Amino acid sequence: MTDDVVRAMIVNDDPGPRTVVRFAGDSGDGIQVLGGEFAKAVALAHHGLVTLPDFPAEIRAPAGSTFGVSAFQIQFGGDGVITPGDEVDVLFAFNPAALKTNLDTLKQGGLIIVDTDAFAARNLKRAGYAANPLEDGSLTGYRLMAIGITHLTAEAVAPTGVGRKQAGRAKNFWSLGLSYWLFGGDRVPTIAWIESKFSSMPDVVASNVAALNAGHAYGETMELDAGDAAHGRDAELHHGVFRTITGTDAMGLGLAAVAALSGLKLTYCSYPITPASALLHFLASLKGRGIVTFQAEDEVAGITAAIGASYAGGLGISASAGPGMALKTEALGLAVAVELPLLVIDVQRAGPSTGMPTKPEQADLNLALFGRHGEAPLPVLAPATPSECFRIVIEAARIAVTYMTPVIVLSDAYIANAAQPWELPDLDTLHSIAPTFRSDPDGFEPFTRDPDTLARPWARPGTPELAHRIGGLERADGSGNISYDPDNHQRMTELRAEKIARVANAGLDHEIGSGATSGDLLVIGWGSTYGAIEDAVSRLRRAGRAVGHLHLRQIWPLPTNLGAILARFGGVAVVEMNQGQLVRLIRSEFLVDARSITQTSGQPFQVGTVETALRGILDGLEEPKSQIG
Amino acid sequence: MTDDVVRAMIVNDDPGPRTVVRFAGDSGDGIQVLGGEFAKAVALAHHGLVTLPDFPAEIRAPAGSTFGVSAFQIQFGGDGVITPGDEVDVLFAFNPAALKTNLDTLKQGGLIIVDTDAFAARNLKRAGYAANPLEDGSLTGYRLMAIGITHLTAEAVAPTGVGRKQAGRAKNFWSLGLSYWLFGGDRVPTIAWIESKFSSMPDVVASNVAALNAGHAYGETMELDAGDAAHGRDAELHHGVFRTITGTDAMGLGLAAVAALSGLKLTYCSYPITPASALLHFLASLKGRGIVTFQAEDEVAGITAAIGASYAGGLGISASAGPGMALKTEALGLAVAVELPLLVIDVQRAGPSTGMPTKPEQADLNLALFGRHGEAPLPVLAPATPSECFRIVIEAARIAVTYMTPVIVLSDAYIANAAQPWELPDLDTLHSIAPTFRSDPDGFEPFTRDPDTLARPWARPGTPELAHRIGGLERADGSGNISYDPDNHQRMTELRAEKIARVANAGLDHEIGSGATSGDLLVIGWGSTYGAIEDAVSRLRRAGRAVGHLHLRQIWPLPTNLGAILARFGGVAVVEMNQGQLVRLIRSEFLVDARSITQTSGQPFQVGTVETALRGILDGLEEPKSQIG
Amino acid sequence: MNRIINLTPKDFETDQEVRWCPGCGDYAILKSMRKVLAEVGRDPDEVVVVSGIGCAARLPYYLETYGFHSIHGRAPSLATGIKLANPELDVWVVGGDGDFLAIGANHLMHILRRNVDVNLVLFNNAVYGLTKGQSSPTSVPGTRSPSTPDGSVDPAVNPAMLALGGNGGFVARTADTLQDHLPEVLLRAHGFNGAAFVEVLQNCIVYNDNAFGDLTSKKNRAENTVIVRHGEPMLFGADNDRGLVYEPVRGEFRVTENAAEASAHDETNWALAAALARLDDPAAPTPLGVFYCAPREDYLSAREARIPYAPLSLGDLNDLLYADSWRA
Amino acid sequence: MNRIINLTPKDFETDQEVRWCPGCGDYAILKSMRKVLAEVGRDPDEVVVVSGIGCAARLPYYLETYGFHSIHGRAPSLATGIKLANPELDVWVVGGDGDFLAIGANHLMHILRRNVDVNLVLFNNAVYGLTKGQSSPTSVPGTRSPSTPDGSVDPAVNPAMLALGGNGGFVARTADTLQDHLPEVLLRAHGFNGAAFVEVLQNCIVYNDNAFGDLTSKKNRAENTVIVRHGEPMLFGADNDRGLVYEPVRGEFRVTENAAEASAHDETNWALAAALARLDDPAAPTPLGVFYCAPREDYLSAREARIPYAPLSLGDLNDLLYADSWRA
Ligand SMILES: Cc1ncc(C[n+]2csc(CCOP(=O)(O)OP(=O)(O)O)c2C)c(N)n1
Ligand SMILES: Cc1ncc(C[n+]2csc(CCOP(=O)(O)OP(=O)(O)O)c2C)c(N)n1
Ligand code: SF4
Ligand code: SF4
Ligand SMILES: [Mg+2]
Ligand SMILES: [Mg+2]
Repeated sequence: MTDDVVRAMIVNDDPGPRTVVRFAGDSGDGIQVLGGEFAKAVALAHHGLVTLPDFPAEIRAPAGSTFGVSAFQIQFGGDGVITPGDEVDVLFAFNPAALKTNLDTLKQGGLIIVDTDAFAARNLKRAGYAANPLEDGSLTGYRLMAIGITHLTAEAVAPTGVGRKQAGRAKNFWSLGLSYWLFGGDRVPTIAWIESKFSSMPDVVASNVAALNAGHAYGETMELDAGDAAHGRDAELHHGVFRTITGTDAMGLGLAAVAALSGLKLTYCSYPITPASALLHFLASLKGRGIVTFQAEDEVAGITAAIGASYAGGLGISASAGPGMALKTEALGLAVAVELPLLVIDVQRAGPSTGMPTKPEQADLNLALFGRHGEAPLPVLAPATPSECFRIVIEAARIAVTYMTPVIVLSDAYIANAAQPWELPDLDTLHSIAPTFRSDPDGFEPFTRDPDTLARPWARPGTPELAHRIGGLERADGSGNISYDPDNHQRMTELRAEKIARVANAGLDHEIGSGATSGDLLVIGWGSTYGAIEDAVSRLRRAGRAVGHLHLRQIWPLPTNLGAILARFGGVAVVEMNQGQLVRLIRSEFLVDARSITQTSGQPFQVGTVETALRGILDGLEEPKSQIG
Repeated sequence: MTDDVVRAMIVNDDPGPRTVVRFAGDSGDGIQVLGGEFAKAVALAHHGLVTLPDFPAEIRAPAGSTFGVSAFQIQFGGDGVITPGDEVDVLFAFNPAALKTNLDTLKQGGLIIVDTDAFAARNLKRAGYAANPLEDGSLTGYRLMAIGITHLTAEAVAPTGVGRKQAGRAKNFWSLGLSYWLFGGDRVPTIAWIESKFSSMPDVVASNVAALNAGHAYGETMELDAGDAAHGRDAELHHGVFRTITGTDAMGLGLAAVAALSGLKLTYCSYPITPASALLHFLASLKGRGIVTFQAEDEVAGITAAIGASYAGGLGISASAGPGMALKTEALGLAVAVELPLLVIDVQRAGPSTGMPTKPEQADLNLALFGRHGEAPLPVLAPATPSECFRIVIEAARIAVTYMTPVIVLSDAYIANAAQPWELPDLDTLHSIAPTFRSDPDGFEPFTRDPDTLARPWARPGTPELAHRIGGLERADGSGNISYDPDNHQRMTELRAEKIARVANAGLDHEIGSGATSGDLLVIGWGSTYGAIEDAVSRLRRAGRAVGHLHLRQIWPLPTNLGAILARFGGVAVVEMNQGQLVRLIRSEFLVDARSITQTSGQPFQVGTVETALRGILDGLEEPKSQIG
Repeated sequence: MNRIINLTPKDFETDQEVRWCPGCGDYAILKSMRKVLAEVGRDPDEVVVVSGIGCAARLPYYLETYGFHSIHGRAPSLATGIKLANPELDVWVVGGDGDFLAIGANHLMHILRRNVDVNLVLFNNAVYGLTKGQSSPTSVPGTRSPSTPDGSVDPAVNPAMLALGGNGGFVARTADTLQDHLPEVLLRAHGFNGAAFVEVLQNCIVYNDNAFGDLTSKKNRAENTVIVRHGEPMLFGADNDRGLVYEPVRGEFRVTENAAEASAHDETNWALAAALARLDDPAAPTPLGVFYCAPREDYLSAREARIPYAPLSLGDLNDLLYADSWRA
Repeated sequence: MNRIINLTPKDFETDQEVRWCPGCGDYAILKSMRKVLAEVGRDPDEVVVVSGIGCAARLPYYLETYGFHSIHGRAPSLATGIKLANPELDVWVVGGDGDFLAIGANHLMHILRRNVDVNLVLFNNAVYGLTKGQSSPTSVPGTRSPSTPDGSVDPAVNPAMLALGGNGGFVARTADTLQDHLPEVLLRAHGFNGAAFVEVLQNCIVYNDNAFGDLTSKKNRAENTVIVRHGEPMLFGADNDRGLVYEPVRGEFRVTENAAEASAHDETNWALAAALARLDDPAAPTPLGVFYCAPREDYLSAREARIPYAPLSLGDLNDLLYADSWRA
């Protein structure tokens, strides 16, 4: 990071109009399809958006149960939309359980749309309602649109002649049609998608399209209006070519880009685990183009196979989540010791132990930084947003190959699943990754170093006359032979540390901040807290507070001028979804009394939570350094 | 730690006379037996001592090779002996390779005792000597006692009629006899030991005893004199009952004490690894008394079996070194999550990866503190000396059982192998460890907590009406049922952290410091650096510097009044055998500019190294707070 | 201690709602487990059910006994530790094919060879259920799954054969919905004094429906399975009119239409057991039953015989401490 | 690329001093490995030797090829990764009984079932050499060691049997100092297109001397071992005058003094192979040789056939990226 970057800190003054919609229903109701299609339509209408699915933990829970509720939230508006939204403007509740478990997300005065047909005695009981909430007055304070979605759908699809089961399944498309009416949205692309998706089942196509149209017509005929809640459609994204992307897909595409940019055979070796498996699925779907995927027998086999692949001249990659990451620690030490490139991706979830596998947390930072025996330093990067996963893995690969080092990338369950529009990069702007394989036998030794990067040579088996041995026992500087020499061990330990320290010079030239470039409080974040912090800081800026936001993409080594930036602010606060892990690093490195704002509920931060906490710190700061106008 | 402890900081003014002897020879020369017996005799002569074996890395290297040299160092004198000594006063070199690889340990003007018979052409060549160092003048600057030990031994044992092979093996006893003459030492106990050890081989007894006596007689007859180098025998230990003990044995006895004090069935489940295996061997030798030992198929099986044992109402213990510790991280998270007592002992060795398995390092502290996924805090203890291993494991067990938590104990290869006299504890002073097993079914829930310790109840399977389920998925506060509730996860995360924080109140009432109680510089150490730091600080104190030494036995949670103590000193330095791990914690916790003195050579610190580094810091301190007289 | 005399399956229900997918084979296994536990009649407070992670591994939460839902693959080692600390407990270990045969196969093998007295129940659905359908070590090559969209490549592990090769003393196979045979086999496993391994073919209706074909429907069960019992001829078919003839030279079987010709099962014959475990022929039925049962000393008894555990008294400790002491 | 035509064992010596204990059986295995590598004639720069940790695992440092001395137990997975990245390399995996059968048995089993084309050489000395003599998974019960001073309790693993049970396609056994047979078996393993498993009985002179009895001395070798070869009668004894008769029903053998009666070995017969692997009778010789060899497609070829790897061009990347894009 350079000072230019700090100069580039921008003031995000006007967030523009936004709308938050949340669809909630039974696992079997097709909520995720509904949400996904709605998001696509919103995107095609040129709105900025962030979506967040909220799956049940169970694979398939009994219908109508509270733990079987599946939800999908979307905030949309213009460029300024960077979170899925704290409070919901419009809640679709397809059954009592969905209403019960999601009502607290709705803002006061918000709009509830329910399928009245689902509010029958049995479902009410399953959800734990003693009385029908639609009738007992408990929803006063909200606006209610009570619609018999199930029977309206049944009526609409009746002409297509499909059976009752399929008719029931079309409910989500009926609701999608209604949503298009309420919030804007073009049915044509959705119809095209339905046609291609169900091409082998013409009656399904017919019924879904009929439902979609009927829902739209219903809204039109009844002149339904979401009122203020629809203001998001009044804002637009800036011009450009976009696609909507989740963190998982962006990361997968980033790895594909690494393959294309480097020419290396990417060798992705992993063991399934939530929420990392989706990346394996994405890469497997590439069918061997650029990337070989290997489902190993466990996480240790995954990472050691990846190390083997890197030794053989591929680029080994392994991904996991907490429990699996923990199992990789021994082998990570080997990768550090033998100095081979390697990417290890941790899609963090709530811990400790099995914890809450589907919920995000940022509590593996310590593990990434410090979770190896012996002195085994390595770079740690973290994407701030779903789309940023793309360039972060490219940077990680570049560092790994340039410095001959394993690199850890910390994502989380929120980034992996959330989606946002991503302005597609111009491929010409992506720098190639140029691994230099040693071929010259003259003077070759496996542990001599490049004077700049301190990287050792990468000598692929199969290269004539470079046969050599590497291993986990301490290696003699230069020859790599086993050495117990005290001076050698001291030197090698220092060299390994110095090599990683030099990665700070690699220049991750991201814009990494916004808000004030000096002032009362610098808010530091990393990873998926980006949106919540940025929105909170914007609000405080608009309220006249001299607050800056610095979001670290590279956590180790820290940017070289970070100390200088910190010095420009009266105080420092670190916001993270753990009990205070980055803050410890900032405090020890810079001896600043950095304050810690944390949350470990398995939920992403809400903007309001961060804002309130920051206000508290600002109010407590003894001598505000400055006030901005 | 309480303030009383700080008041108890003592000034160690006069170290008294000391001698450092080092025996070095081929692996086959019986050096460790020689050293061990010499140490016993020195102890029986009431001297304080510290010994340090220096094994070759190879199991059995070719005779005469430099990498097959085995050495044993001992420093002896009075109470003040707390390290094996920086510089050697007297070096026994039984062959050229031993001379070659050990000469640099000898101080200028020191005494070399060599077996001239071993300095034949073949051995010289093996050791890489072009010329005979005994003759080429390269040893000027040292005193040389050149003795034909091999043939003198052969002559001495000839009357016993043993063969050449056994005669060759008696060399070490001949040298032991000579050592007794030079430094004092009673042959009677050694003879008794020989007789019992080789009771089934009378000719071996006879030849060894003959050699012992002959060596002694040789010294007497030739009126050999070690001169100043023998001054150690002029000092004595204070009165008391002692035994000489290594860290491994002290730890084993400590665990035996846990068994006796708690009545728990200790279940020690481990996988062999250097230097931790010796503890398994010690415990296995107890033959099932109080402790069951289980050699698992790997480290993961070791720790999970230990967790199972604790669940079943035993006390699970697992020990390993770096690579194996790394493999235990996932399961440690489980133990934190389900809140079961567990001891995990890490006998640290030089890393990363396989590193240098026989060499000490303190670079697993980060792993112990932070090496788990999710927020998984647990207490970390570290013994400062070999004998202290005894009480540290007792404390660790007490904490584990009282707080229902896994506890990590960090030892290292130096502490494990070094020996020192240990004043035996009065058993009556050892407090019993009283596990409270839940038996009352009334109101039982597995995750309700003791209001003081926040410990959950320990309900052994087999207890009537307490059947319950625990697991790694987040547990509902109280019932322990699976819970994805955000508030519950937040609360449980905080409760787990708070429980461990309260261990700071448990009061590890060790004397933990010496030197000044306030002044210019507080030197903080942990683990096996104790002796080197203490001696270095003593020297500085004698040189009039206001320096204190605080040695942490409990690294997490930190003592509650540590901040207050730090505040009394102008500066803080942390000395550790890594690249600065504890110092990071001290800096982040207390925002003091603690300086870091580190070494990662696989060798323990020398007193002189620490002293020099501290002097450097003292000289650099801008405003000395005070000067003491 | 036998406080409860008459147990019923209901006594083993917990207050936790069972959360498998509707139609999952795990329900049937749970039902059988409750039935067997009731029939065994061991005080539920002396029973411990240990599991790793996976759909199958949720089972302990649904059994009113002591239970430990641990981490993926490690249930066998946890169970070994439980037995080491308290050999008296009645320990069951349950898990899926990922749990037992991918990450945990090593621990499985070692608990089998040690012959720790536990009952190991593998829920083999040939898929990773909990993580949403990836292929597993028992998936047949060609299996399409999210991680193998073009079909898996890896040849499968044969669980019963692995257990036999790993020196297991009791190896059996059954299927989820066989509510007569499953409890019968579980009871036999419980009666075995050592590590008893039971593979239960289990249907994952969501991710791998019908993976083992139709073994359990009334209609096809008789033709598609052969239930082997010690000493009895290996017959199958609607009227028990067909049989297996053991062709020992290559450890193979021939289907015969002449029931009288069928070979008798001998569960003490390892070679025959291995042949049954390996039989995988579309033209032959799937063998179920106790393939192998060779009683030998269990691990804890063998340990106790060699190194009997005894508490350590303070006097013993004193002796240990003062063993090599001297007075200065 | 075949730069070197005539290789000799000497070409495979490195500049590193061999550091096993004098008299260790590992020297003999090293010698055979060099001989076989020379005979195979593969360019040493296309050979990779991978190992875990242990005395055995030091081997790569003594072979002038590419080598990776990795971490304990994980050499099979490392080797799998090497083959995934470059299927052309000739990969050997070596390790001890702790490495392969304690911490690493799971990876061993999985590389065998996948049939990754590597040669796995187990140095079985029935002890943990490097860590100074603890009992290992192949130690016979009753073994006294520092960790089992009163004798070990755990029944042993039979490596060849485990490999057979784990769906290994090539399983053989030989012994360290048989400088005729060891290279013969290693050559066969090398010729096998898949994961070839060779158990080498290896003497640890320091910690477990003579663990396998006298198999290799000129005097006793003929009586104490039987070398089986495909299609040949299983004969042994000084004058090949004794033999083994296969009793297939229980997978057992009978020693015969009538050589003509001896059964012929059939390495394609799994049942016979298992019987040989299991034969452990003081009255019978120890079987050595290729017990089982059942060629099948190797893992990398099967993968390549199903999901051929192709580099990803920038054009492909462009297509992937812009697939679902729209212009705002
Ligand atoms: C160390 C670790 N790795 C991976 C996972 C993710 N995971 C949970 S269950 C499972 C496998 C599930 O398959 P199986 O054992 O066959 O059980 P099933 O769900 O099919 O019953 C995996 C890979 C985990 N929880 N922990
Ligand atoms: C993770 C890990 N655990 C344990 C060890 C210690 N260790 C090194 S080698 C070894 C076993 C050696 O036995 P074996 O594999 O049979 O090889 P041998 O020395 O007998 O040839 C062990 C336990 C280690 N290096 N790493
Ligand atoms: S995913 Fe499959 S195994 Fe898991 S509960 Fe559902 S049906 Fe059963
Ligand atoms: S300890 Fe045993 S296996 Fe290891 S080198 Fe020595 S003799 Fe060989
Ligand atoms: Mg499964
Ligand atoms: Mg071995």
